[in-house]
Amino acid sequence: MPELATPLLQVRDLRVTFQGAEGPLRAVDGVSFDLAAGEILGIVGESGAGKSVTLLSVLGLLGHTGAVVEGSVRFKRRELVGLPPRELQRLRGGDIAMVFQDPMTALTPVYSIGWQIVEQLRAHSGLSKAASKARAIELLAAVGLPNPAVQFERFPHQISGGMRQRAVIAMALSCSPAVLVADEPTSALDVTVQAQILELIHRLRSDFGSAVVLITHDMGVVAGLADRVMVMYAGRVMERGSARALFEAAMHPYTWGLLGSIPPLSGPRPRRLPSIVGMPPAPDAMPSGCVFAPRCAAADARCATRPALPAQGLHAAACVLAPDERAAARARCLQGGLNA
Amino acid sequence: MVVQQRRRGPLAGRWVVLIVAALAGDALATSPAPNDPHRGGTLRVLAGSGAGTIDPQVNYTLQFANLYQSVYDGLLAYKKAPGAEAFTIVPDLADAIPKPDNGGKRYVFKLRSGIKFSNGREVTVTDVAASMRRLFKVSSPTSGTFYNRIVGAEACISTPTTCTLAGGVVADTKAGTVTFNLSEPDSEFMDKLAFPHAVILPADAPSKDVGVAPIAGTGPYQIVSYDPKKQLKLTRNPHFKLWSADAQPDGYVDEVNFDFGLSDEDQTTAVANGQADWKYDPVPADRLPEVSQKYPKQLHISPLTALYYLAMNTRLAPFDNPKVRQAVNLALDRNAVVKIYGGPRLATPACQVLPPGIAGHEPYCPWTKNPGKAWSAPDLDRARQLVKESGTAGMKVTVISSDVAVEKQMGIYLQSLLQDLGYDATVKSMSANVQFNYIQNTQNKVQISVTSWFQDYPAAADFLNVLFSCASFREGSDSSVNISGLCDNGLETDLQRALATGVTDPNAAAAQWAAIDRKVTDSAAVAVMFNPKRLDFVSKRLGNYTFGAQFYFIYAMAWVK
Amino acid sequence: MIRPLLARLAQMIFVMAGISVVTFAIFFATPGADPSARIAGRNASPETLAAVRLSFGLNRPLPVQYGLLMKRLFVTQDLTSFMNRGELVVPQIFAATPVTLSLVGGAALLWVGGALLFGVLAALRPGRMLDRGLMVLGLVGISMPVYWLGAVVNLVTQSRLHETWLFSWVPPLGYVAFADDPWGWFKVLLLPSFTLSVFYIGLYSRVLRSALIEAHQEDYIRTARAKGLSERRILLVHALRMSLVSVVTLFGLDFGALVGGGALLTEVVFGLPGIGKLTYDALQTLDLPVIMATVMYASFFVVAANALVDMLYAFIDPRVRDA
Amino acid sequence: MAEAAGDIIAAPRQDGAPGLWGPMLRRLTADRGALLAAVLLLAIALACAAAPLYAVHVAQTDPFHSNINGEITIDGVQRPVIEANTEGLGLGQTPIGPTGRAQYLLGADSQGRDVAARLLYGGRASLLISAVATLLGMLLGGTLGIVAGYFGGVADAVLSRLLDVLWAFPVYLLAISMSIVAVGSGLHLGPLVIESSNPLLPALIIGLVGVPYVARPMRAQVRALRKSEFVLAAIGFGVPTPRILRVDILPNVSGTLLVLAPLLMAINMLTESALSFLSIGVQPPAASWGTIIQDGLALLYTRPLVALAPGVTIMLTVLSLNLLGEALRDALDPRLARRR
Repeated sequence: MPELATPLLQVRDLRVTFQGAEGPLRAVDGVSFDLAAGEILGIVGESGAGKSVTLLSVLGLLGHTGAVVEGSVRFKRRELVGLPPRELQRLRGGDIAMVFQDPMTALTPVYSIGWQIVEQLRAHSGLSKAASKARAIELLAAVGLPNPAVQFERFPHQISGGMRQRAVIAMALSCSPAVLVADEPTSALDVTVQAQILELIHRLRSDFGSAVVLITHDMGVVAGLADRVMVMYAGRVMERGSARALFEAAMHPYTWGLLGSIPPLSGPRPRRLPSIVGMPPAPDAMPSGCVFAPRCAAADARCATRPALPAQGLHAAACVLAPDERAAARARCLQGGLNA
Repeated sequence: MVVQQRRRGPLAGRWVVLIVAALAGDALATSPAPNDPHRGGTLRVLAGSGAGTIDPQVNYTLQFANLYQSVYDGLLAYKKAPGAEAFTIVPDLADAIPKPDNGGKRYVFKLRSGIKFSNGREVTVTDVAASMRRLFKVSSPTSGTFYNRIVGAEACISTPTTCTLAGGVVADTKAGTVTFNLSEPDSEFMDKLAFPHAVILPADAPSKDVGVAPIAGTGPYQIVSYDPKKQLKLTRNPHFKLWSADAQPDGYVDEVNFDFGLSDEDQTTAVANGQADWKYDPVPADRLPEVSQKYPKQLHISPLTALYYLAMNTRLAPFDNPKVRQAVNLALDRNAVVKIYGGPRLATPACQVLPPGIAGHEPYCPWTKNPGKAWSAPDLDRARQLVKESGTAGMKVTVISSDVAVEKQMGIYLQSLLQDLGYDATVKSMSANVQFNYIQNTQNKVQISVTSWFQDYPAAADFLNVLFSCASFREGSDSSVNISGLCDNGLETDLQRALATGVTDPNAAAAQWAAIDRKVTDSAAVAVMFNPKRLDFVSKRLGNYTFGAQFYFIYAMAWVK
Repeated sequence: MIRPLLARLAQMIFVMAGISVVTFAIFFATPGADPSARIAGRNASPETLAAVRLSFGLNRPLPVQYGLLMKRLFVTQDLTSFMNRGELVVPQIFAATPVTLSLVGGAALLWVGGALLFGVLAALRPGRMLDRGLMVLGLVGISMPVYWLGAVVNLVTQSRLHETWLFSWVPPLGYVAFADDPWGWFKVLLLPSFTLSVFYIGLYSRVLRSALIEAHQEDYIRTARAKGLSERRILLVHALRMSLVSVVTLFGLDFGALVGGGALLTEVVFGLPGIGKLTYDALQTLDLPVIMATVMYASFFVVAANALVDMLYAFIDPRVRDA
Repeated sequence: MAEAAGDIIAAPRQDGAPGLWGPMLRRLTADRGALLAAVLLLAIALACAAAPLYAVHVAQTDPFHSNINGEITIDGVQRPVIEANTEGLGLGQTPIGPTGRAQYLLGADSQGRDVAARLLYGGRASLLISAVATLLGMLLGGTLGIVAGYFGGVADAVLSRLLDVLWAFPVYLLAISMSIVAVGSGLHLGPLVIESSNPLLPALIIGLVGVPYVARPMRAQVRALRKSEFVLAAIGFGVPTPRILRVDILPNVSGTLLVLAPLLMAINMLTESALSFLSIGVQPPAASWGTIIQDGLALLYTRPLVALAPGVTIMLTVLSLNLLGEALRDALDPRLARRR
């Protein structure tokens, strides 16, 4: 994945604040990352880490919640933050598409699947009715739906969850977007269908050449699919790097914790699965220094000030531990932190 | 809904009071030529609701008598002319008014030929005889009081279904004449033949109350449809040919719609806006100032001989006790009810039955503070004393009034008055379409009701005899005009005596009628309230407004073009 | 598609039967004065009482009486009113039906149109001035007695402002049949229909507004936004179509209240000779046969309308079509 | 959005307020509209309660006694209550208009009675009858709803069928049918005889007619509760039914009942005024807002205030009842009793 070509999406110091009952709540606190063309970026973290809000704010999909988005988001060198809504709206669905978690409620129940795909096509491409219909049927075939012409007329409640997610993906890709954001696309599906969808997303990159941002809390999904991974916790990026680097040489205690909680496929069955003690901090009770410090077995005085995430370098983590301290710290975390 | 129910009645030549209506732009009684520029258009008349059955020999209301004048004809008729001229009797279907012979007991009428009913059949003498028999078969309300002197009438009154009137009414088809034989002379028989109950109908008209199905008539208009809650429609009678402009002039308008269902308020507004041409029910008192300022030229006031009164059921507690009836008479504030009706220009307080202007009327008022010739003020203390003496305080009393605006208000006032006298009083207002029948029927046990009376023909008898004779009281029947149920032998003999002297010596009869008037007033069977005047509010476009004292607003003679 | 239709038809028939039994019970079986006196009403002469007892079979067991009444009402249609001397009742109802239908139809149109307009306008920017204003207006709309509003409308259009150009077109109160003069018919019905619909415009704009706002929180709206559709299109095509589904079910029930209640009062105030006015006139004279007939026919009409609306609902919501 | 929602509003905060009523009361008092409505309602109720005081001391008239020939002195000038018209043809009488003084504040009606005093007396009747009817409706409707919802099976089938019939029956026609029978000859329930002039009669009828408005939402909610785990658990433990009803069902349902009360009262007010307008509700000499409007119609074009004043008071009362109901519902739970 060539680092040099100007990245498709450049996010620098993105901050999203909501107006809570008792005052402003910072859901995304200084997130920066890049996305190159054709690349699959996995964003992983516990629920409530701000993964979805980050992407939703990029697309201006936060609705009327009165959220304030600061920082810079450049898409093909065009600044999106502060773009007039009409411009952003033209972008959505055309250049950046998004697929959501639950296929059961993602489609409008009273319109047929084909009709909804045609709607997106005509909103962006201005194709004639017949041409959009043909294109839609092509797309349905491309995502692996049996006899797509029939599916075209079907209503959402008439097909299974898996097929519905395929239809949603077909709809998202209808205008061959540069970026496809998939927000937990498989969480609501059962395992067998999950694999098919993931395999589909993997194939998309070659068939449609679109970059994919895959948001999930399932490390297994990320391991199998993502080129690069970004770990988020309490609205901040803890660590980023290639999938391989992360799984083999994770630098951040939180990543260690996440990796530790994956049940091993081989070797002895652990009596109790290791888990990270405690709960992520509530948005209005953010600790001052490193947000993970309260739950980090390797925490010490240095964590009082917020560690910065180094901008350069493929693999980096927002943690004060020097490379040499990591091995001991990791052992302590896995042993101490886990069964305390 | 509001419909005003009143008995109607003409006024004899002997009428004294100034006749000329102050404002009536009266026109000569003319009949429109075929090409008359005013001919055509539709007259729209408003009324609260229908007035019960459409059967001319059964219906006994002023509202429909006013309607029948241009739809049906009798042997004789009242002249269709403005003011008092309307009281002269003129030949209608008969070609002349015959002189009575056989000691005033026989009249022979020659029938005009060539007159057709609206169903196309020609009028014959058999129709005349059949109509007179039908009058008894449908037990017309006045069969017992007006036509009981026809030979054979008594048998017809007792068994209506088999009525033949043999010897009483003899039709001679060859000569085209009809002979009436009376059991005893009747100086007012001519009036009675000109009365709507004596109109001539086709012989094959059903011999029972037709309800809402119109019967063919001979006048310039025919009744096309009648729904007591929606509309009564008249159109021109295709077979009508003018035979006497005095008796039955042709009409100007092509169609007359009596539209029902609007409240008094909305009717007044409709006429004011020109959306309707005439309003049958009285204009509510609160609208009079506005109307009299804005549309003075569209208002016509005409004097009448009539009365508004409270009928008290002398056979039902608490009004079976004379003291209670006297208390009501004394407590009644006649100025208040005059105000409700529209003020002193439209009504004058009264205590006695005979209205001024009728032979035998001598001013008399016992039911007032310092009794004398005229009413001055109510005497509440004496009234309460009488109620205490009667021992009926606290009893439940229900007042029945129609839902005509003015009558409804009188009902509410009366309820409040009875409450003051110590009774547990309530008021029930009901559609005027049925109120008049309801208060007459003894089955409904009506204790006290608000009603009115316009005489049928110009004589004291039409007030005192018709309202208070035993013949006018029928147990459990809708046609029992003697509403208070007063049937007193002494009074009966006085009435018969006055009727008899009336034939020979009118002046002596007048004195006797005055005495009867005082006797009835003293019995307090009714509480007379006031003598009303008639106010007509017409639209701007309506021309040739003619008020005949006999049939009131003669709609046939009005034009809208 | 057929199965739900049949089920709905069966339910309709059941409810109609239920209503006829309830009505029969009220008029014939309510303890108190002997029903024949009640039915003969004001005109209680002995012969009339006997005639009533005979024709309604009051001496026979209740089910027989019920059967007789149903026959007279629907089969032979010879139910007569004793107040108006044997006037046939059912023909009056058929004569009055077009008036009520026109009034109710006009009101329904204004009601749906008004509710859509105000509901959507309010939901465009929730919480803003327009939204709050419309919602308060809606609340006022549902708080006014319809006959009082009718009186006020009459006061303004017939009297106070009748001369102004705004209301000079207002025709006299009363009814003009469509066959005679369509333009006159329209003019006569405009204000009464408006008066009758105000309550329902108020009610339904509020219901539609909250349905729209709720719909906006659904996932498919977020998908629509992600598809890059304009806010207006999302509101009108997606949110509104979905909200209509939930609103239509309420429409059926309130249509009943409109015909059975509101229309009656409006007809009385505007002098329209519909079924409502017929009931009102009968009330004035306690003419029971007429009231029995109007209550039965009006209720059947409402139940049928309900069933119709439910079937319309199946047409609007594909999910129900396959159920 | 699920994950994003999780992000924003972390675990719901417990502020220690007890059970259901604490937060609801706080939200209710915060809602300005509800406060205004409550105050207005209270003011109207108090004013009507004080009707006799007003009649005796302020208006100095008996509002039920015809006063056609009455006189009043304004600024020393003796004026008749029902004034004769002197201009033009000198025809007609018009009741005195609003004097703005203690006596005849809103003017007189056709009988010369004080409209303001009658308005207050009418209010007593209207409010009383509607309140009794609402109570009856809540009791009857509530029990019907709970029994049908909880017991299911035959009871539910029968009751819900009955409700279907009552619900489909146009409300006014049902009320008219019952009223006409009652007004005609009073109600003879065995020994108990209620004459037609007794105000309890319209209250009974309006209450009965209002039953479906309560029974249907109650039945729906109780059926849902019946299926919920904690009720099933209670039944599982063999807890006797009455106790379950009292402890588990009633408290949960009391919220709905509370919301329904003002909404039902609003509907009953309108029904009462309609029946009185049709002269089959409150019977004269008693008066209610509906009958006063009926009186007012006879003076509509000259003294419109006689009809307008009661109409406005009905509207204000019903408006505040509706406001109160809606505020209660929003304070309790936006999802509740969406019916009206």
